Amino acid sequence: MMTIALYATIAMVTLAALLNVYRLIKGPDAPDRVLALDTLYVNAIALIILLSITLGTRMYLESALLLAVMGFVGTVAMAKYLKRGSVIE
Amino acid sequence: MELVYALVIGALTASGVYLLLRARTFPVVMGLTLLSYGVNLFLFSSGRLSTGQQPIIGSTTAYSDPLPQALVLTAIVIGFAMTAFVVVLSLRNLADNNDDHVDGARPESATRGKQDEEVSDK
Amino acid sequence: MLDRLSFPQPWLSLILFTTWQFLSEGISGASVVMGLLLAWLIPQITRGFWPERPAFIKPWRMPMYLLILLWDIVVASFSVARLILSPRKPRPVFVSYPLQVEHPLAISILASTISLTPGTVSADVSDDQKLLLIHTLDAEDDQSVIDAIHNRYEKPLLEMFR
Amino acid sequence: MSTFVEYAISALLVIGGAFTLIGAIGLARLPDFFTRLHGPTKATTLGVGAIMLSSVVYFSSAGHGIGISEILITVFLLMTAPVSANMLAKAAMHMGVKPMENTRGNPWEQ
Amino acid sequence: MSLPLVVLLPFLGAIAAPLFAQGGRTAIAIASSVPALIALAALFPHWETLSTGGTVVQSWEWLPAIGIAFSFRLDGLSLLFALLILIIGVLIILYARYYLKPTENVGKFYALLLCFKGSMLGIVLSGNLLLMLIFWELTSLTSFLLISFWNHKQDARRGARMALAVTGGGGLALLAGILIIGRIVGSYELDDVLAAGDLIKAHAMYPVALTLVLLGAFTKSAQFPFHFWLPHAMQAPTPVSAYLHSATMVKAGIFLMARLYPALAGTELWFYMVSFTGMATLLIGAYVAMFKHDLKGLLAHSTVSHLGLITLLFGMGTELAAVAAVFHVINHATFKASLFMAAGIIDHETGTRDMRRINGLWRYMPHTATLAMVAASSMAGVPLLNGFLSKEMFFAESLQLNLPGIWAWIPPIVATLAGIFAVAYSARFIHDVFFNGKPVNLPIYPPHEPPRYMKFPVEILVFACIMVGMFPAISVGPLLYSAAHATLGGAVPDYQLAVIHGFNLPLMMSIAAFVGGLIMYSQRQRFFNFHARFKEIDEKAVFEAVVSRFVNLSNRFTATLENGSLQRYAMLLVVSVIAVAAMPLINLGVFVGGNGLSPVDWPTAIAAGVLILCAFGTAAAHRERFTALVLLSVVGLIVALAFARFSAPDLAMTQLSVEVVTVVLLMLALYYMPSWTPLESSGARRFRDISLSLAAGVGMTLVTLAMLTQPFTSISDFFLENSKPGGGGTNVVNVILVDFRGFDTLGEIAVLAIAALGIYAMLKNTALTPPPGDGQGHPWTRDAHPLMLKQIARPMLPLALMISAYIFLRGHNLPGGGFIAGLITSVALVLQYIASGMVWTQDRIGFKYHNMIGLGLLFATIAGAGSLAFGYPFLTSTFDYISWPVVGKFEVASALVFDLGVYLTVIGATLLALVSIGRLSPHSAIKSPREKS
Amino acid sequence: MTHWLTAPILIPMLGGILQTFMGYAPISLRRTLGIATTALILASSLVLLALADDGSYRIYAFGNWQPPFGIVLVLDRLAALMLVMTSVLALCCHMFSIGGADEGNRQFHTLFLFQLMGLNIAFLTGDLFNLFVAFEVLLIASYGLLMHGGGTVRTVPGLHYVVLNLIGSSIFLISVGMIYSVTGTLNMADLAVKIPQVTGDNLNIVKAGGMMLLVVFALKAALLPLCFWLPKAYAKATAPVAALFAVMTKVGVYAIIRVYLLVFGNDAGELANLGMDWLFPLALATLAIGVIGALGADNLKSLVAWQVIISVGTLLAPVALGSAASLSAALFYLLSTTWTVAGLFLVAELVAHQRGSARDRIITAPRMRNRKLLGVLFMMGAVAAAGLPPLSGFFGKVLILKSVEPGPQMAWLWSVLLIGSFLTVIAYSRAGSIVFWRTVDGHLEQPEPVKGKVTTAAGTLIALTVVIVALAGPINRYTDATAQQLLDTGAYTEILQTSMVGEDD
Ligand code: NA
Ligand code: NA
Repeated sequence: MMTIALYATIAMVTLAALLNVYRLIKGPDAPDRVLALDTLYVNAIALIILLSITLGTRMYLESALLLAVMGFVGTVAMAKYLKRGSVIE
Repeated sequence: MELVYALVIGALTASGVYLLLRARTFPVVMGLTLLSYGVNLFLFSSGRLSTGQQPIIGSTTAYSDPLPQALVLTAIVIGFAMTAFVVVLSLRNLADNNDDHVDGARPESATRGKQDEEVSDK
Repeated sequence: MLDRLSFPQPWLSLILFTTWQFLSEGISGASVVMGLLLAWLIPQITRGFWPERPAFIKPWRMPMYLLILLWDIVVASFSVARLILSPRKPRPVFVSYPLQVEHPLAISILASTISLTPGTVSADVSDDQKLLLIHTLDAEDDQSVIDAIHNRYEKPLLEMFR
Repeated sequence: MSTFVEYAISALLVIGGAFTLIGAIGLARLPDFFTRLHGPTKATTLGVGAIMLSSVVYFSSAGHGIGISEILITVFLLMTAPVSANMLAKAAMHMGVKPMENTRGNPWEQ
Repeated sequence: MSLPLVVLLPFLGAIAAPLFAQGGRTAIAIASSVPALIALAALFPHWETLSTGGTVVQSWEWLPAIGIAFSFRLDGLSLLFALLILIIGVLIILYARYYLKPTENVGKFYALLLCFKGSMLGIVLSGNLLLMLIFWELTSLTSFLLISFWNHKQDARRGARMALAVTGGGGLALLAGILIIGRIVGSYELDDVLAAGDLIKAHAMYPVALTLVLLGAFTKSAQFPFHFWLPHAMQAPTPVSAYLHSATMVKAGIFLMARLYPALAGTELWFYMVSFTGMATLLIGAYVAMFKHDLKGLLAHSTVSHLGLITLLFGMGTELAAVAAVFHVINHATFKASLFMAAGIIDHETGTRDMRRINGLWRYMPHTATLAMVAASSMAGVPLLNGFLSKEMFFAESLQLNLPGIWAWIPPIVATLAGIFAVAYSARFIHDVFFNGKPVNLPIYPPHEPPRYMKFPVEILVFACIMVGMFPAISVGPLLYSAAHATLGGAVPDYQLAVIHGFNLPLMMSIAAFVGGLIMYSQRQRFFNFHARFKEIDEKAVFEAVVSRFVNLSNRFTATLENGSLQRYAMLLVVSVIAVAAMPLINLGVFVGGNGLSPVDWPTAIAAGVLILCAFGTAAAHRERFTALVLLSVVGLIVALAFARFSAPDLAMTQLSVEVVTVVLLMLALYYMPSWTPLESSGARRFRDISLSLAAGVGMTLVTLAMLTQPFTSISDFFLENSKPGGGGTNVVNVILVDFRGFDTLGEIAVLAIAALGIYAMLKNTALTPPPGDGQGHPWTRDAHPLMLKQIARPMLPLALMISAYIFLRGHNLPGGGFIAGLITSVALVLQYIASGMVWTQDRIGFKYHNMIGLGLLFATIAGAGSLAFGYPFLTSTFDYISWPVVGKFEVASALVFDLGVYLTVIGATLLALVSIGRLSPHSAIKSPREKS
Repeated sequence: MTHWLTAPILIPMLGGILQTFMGYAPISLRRTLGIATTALILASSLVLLALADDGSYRIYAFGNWQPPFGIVLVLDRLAALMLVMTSVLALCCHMFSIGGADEGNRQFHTLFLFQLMGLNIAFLTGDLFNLFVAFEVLLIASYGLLMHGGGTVRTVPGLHYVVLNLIGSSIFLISVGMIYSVTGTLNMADLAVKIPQVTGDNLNIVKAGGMMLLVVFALKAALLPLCFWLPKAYAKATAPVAALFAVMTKVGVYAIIRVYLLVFGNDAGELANLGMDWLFPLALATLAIGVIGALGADNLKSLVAWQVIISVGTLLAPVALGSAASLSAALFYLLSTTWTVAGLFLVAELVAHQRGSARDRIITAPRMRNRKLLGVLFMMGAVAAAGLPPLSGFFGKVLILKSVEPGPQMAWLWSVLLIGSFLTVIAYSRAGSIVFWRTVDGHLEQPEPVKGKVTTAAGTLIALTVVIVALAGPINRYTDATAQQLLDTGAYTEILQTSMVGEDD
């Protein structure tokens, strides 16, 4: 039961990631791409959690935490670059 | 799995090398980054691939080879330091030559925009 | 000097201490000591980053606000999901929302709330912090959006921050 | 692990997966940048939140204790998603990204 | 001890002489003469041994590995040369006293002259071939400096360089020749080499060795076709020409042939190479001398000719010819040195050396004229003078050559022809200078006799010419015998040193030469006209042209190769790697090794697909830089996921954190750069690059595949077993980093620290103007620090610090550690910079990153050094479980201190790097108008 | 296990750390401490030389972990020789730099000392991956040093240098991965034990890895065709840095000697003498290219930079031959050429300083100050570099010439080396005659006269060429012994049996 749900979820998240990649490549504008990247990070968090559940280990949860932090900072930096140019000034 | 992994490394190497051979600093830096991704994955896999065998004693029954992981961790950090340096060097290049060509300012770059012009190999 | 040794941000220290106990997988002597140490040390290190004390007047209202918000997020997600999946084209609108809260933190909380709830995203705050630009995914008219936000979220915030 | 827990985990997983997917579909098929902004900020955040919750339930029921990491991640995502969206919206407005035709109102000058 | 002393004395004198420069020219001349006088005294006691054909060897070990020893050897031949060098040397010193002007750098001159003398003595007294070679090249170097003594003159510089190139180059050939001889004989000691003549001549390498040695000898002795340097060396001050280019240095080549005569001579090869070279040189030198209007030029070419004569004599290979050669060495040295000095006097007194202007000097300087005329007569071969004697012997020997048929006539004809020219140019020297009407437009007029003692050296030498010419047996007989004995390595043939041997064929040849020469001189105008039809080759110009042609070619060649194109260099590197790796990879028997392939799961495959897509996408979209950067980020993200997927949580976390810092860094740079790359590569270039890239990619794919499927054992079991009991941690990767291989980590944080410091230094004074707006022309927004971002950034800092602490503390046992914790803290701080700006954040961070880096490195080092106190090696870790009341049991590990060092260094370095770039921004010091304080 | 082995690493490390804290300390203090640190490094290197001269291997196991598991430092004659050579050079360069070249960058002394640390790790380490780390340490410091001194001229060459070396680092890692993936170890001694046992397709993997590693070392050593980055980078660097860089290519040479004699040496079975048949012709070609470059050089520093390439070719040819005699000859020449070239860089800088806008370009200029002193130094350096007697270069070349056995290799080596020397003589005499003698009338803005310590530093390096001649006997005995030791790989692998502290023997 749970296994099926797990695999279904993995499939859905993977598909979601693929759709994000589609947007990322298609654009058309830079903000679209950054948004897609940001979403991809969030999808990656989900994938890491799913991996942890699949493996039954908590060893990868901190990776997910870091994904959240880094994804955010990356997005913010990119957005700031797009409108302001200098990320750190 | 091994084939997929090998293809990934091949793709990273190929695209990295292609960018390394470009004439502007920024693509070259990106090429170095891609190449180092490939290299890190390669070095990592020299201990072979495994799933869920993180080398944390007690967390699992079999462990993957921890040594390449430690090596790659070192390589990542060193690679970061080097990338940072080369990025800054590119900025210096830009500042000094008012151009981001890898060979500095070239007379030809006055006519920038002229496409399909061989700039660097004259 | 004494100030140097105190807990400049008691709330922060409390949060840090509590979180640490969770992080350390079970409360033990070591985790308490370490938690106390961090709860003291981190606010000390970061004190420069909190130039002004947060102007919370009634912080106890916050949990209620958050619960409402959480519920709305769930609802929001369903409605957005429906919109996304429906073949109908959305009718988006940019709304300029007149802000009544003044504290920057309050504005940020409101803007975040708006972004997390049905069909609205805070796109920008005006320079003078009097207007909030909201992009609404699908709305009939501006005023209904403004009223809904004001009644459901800004009012409680106005009470908390004054 | 009791059947109930297993059901709960499964449900949370599927809900999470579904929302994540819906967020991505939104991102993929909504017509302009500003509408696309809505999918990830809400649906995806919730979707990942649900998956987190399933993880918390799973590991606590498996005797690993309550994982603070997942909760931290969720809180973190909820806090940051609006800011990311705000920053991206500002960037898009600055770059003059066109809203879809039938949008009423105008983005601000940046 | 006496022999090395003889060599050493001039060098000591060279050091001492300049000290006397203050005391005037006389003082320094006297000081410079002393070494020679002592040396003569030192040589004198050996005469008894030498006169009976003995040798004196004094030897000390030096470098047995090379075969070189401080070995000195005196026999008749070396004595003869040593005497020439020493005696003429003293005369030259005396002469130079008057020749040089007081304003000139007399000290340097004498020092160099003495160095040269020492080197020359070294050549003739060396008992070891390699030692001799050292002195040989030293003469090249010192003569280079002497010729260019007046280095403000272009001709002097060029002449000197030409001499150095030819003689120094010849020396290198000689070196090779000597090394071969040494290899054949097994020793470089002269005694051994001279005793091994048959062995050498029978050896397969003999032709090579001979050719190389002769190359050395011929270049030094200005033999055709290397003769051209000598006339141009005449740019030297006349004492130098007189000494080096008549008496000593050019004789070094002759000496070498004489020295190695027993070892190398007596074969057909020797005969043809040496005698034909000598013959050509003899004739060409004599011919050209005739047409030189420059007094020293005439003498120089005459010298070439006489050197050819001596060479020819050695080449003949008969014992008598060798005796004649040795004899002519003495004679030529005496008359030619005196002629050079006379020419110097004339130059000195008239201010020119052009014979077309110098006429009728007999009236002005009869004394000098007499001396010069005697010496010139000796050069011409007039009887009763020493030149006649050796020339007669030469003519006699030219008739003895056993050449087949008509060829037998060639040597005597050439000899006679050369004799005719010699008489003609000698006649010219006498007539054209001292008679032939009145002087024309002399720079110094009227000329008169030089100072008394300037003529003294000439007088001595001319006296020697006469004495030898009239009483050969008494004056020079014993010396010649002993020298000939040494040259031939034993048996000396019967020869008679008589003034005249009766009316024989050689005398006829002499008479013919004499008559022919006088006729030729009287008809000189015709010859001059004939000669003028040929374009005169200026060897110096040719040499310069060749050199500068070479330089230009080299310049262009290197400019083509070393064209300053990074693309070229990188391509060469890539091609090299592909080239060397291709062979083994092509030989791979199977691409999939013994372990086979493991199954693929779809999410991994899809992630891999996305990675590949985005990697290629980055390359394809690289011209649109921001897009490429986003694609690159996706690649980085998936790489991190891959680490997690394949059991490396620490790597995943590190990769994630590094990734975001890198992206921030790249955007910081991109701000100043064009956001778009122009299309610069041609289609062909891109095709080439794509091919190379694909080759590299395919290669890596094959290697990876082969590698991953091979069975494998490694040393890692040790780490897994000892991590907990030995290192005190369950996270084996972390224990490797801080303990098993902590030294790597120390190096790695050093790299990080140095990079940051380097970046800081590099950007210190860099000025960059950012574009006013983005790529599409939108001006940048004024909103530097958005409200929402600022509000969220602040609570994130304490939160992140706590997470850092968490990650740091658990690192030894669970995924995490100092690196990752450090990167999290850094990123949290970077967020502050992004949100609130440089000034705001900097004000609130209470430390300098430099100090933080230093502190981090210090912590790591101290943690490592702690174990030294207990006698354990650096970086030996220790850990213990301490039980405290209330607190309970917890682990204390020294490795944690090490990791703390890592943590601090990472923060300091990362932020120093980023902030250094951020500081470039023109806004960094200015608060945005939207900023509220 | 003597702690002395760590001294050449820990001394610069601590000195460097101290310097990081002292960014704003008075320059005189920084200089004093910097020089003192370098002097201590020299002293410790001399101690190690004395230790190594007994011909045994000494190891230092970091963390007290038995090799091959932990990282070990291995001291043998070669390592000690490299250490002493480097620290002598470093002391002179450091002396020179405090004449003013260290100004304008507060981190100069830090970078300088870290560079020494990296070099010394590279010479001492017995671990392949740690060698990579050492390379990175010394490279990153060298990048910083290369860019030291501001100005725009060194940016582009610096960029090229950095990018190429970064590619090189990637290749290094790939090679390490390939070798590890087959042997499962990183310790060089352990590799020497395991490589001969490799069979099948693994052989090809290791072979490819080994060859790629050779490319990396060749890049560091500036072997053809990977040498073209060097001339401009060196010629444009600040003098003391360029002089210190004289040792950088030698690190590549050292690595080739170390790794290829030990790991792929005579006893490596199927992989014995890997790559050496490539190395020999390439070395000779490098020599030839270097000579051509030297002939075409238009300034003194370029000339000397090409001399670096000449030296590399001259060094690697006998290394490729691999006999005891040729190795010994190469090591002797290594010592000589490194110091000479460094001295020439310093002299070139002094010349440039005296000649106004003409700098060190090989063109006519007004007569310079200190012409005699500089001329003598240049001439001595040139004589030594060109390999003319009586200076040390000559003995090095003679040893090399003598070491090769008759045959085609001898013909090639002799021809290229001797003709190369001949052309080098022409290049130097031409350059020297133009720079020092060919003057035009004119007035030079008189620069300050050369400072004593600067001249001393340059003079010392040049004078060392005489010292080498004087000590040629002992030095040659040492290099002979070193070559013997290098060829006896069995003795090296015994370090794996060393007992750790606290263990019973
Ligand atoms: Na909303
Ligand atoms: Na005349």
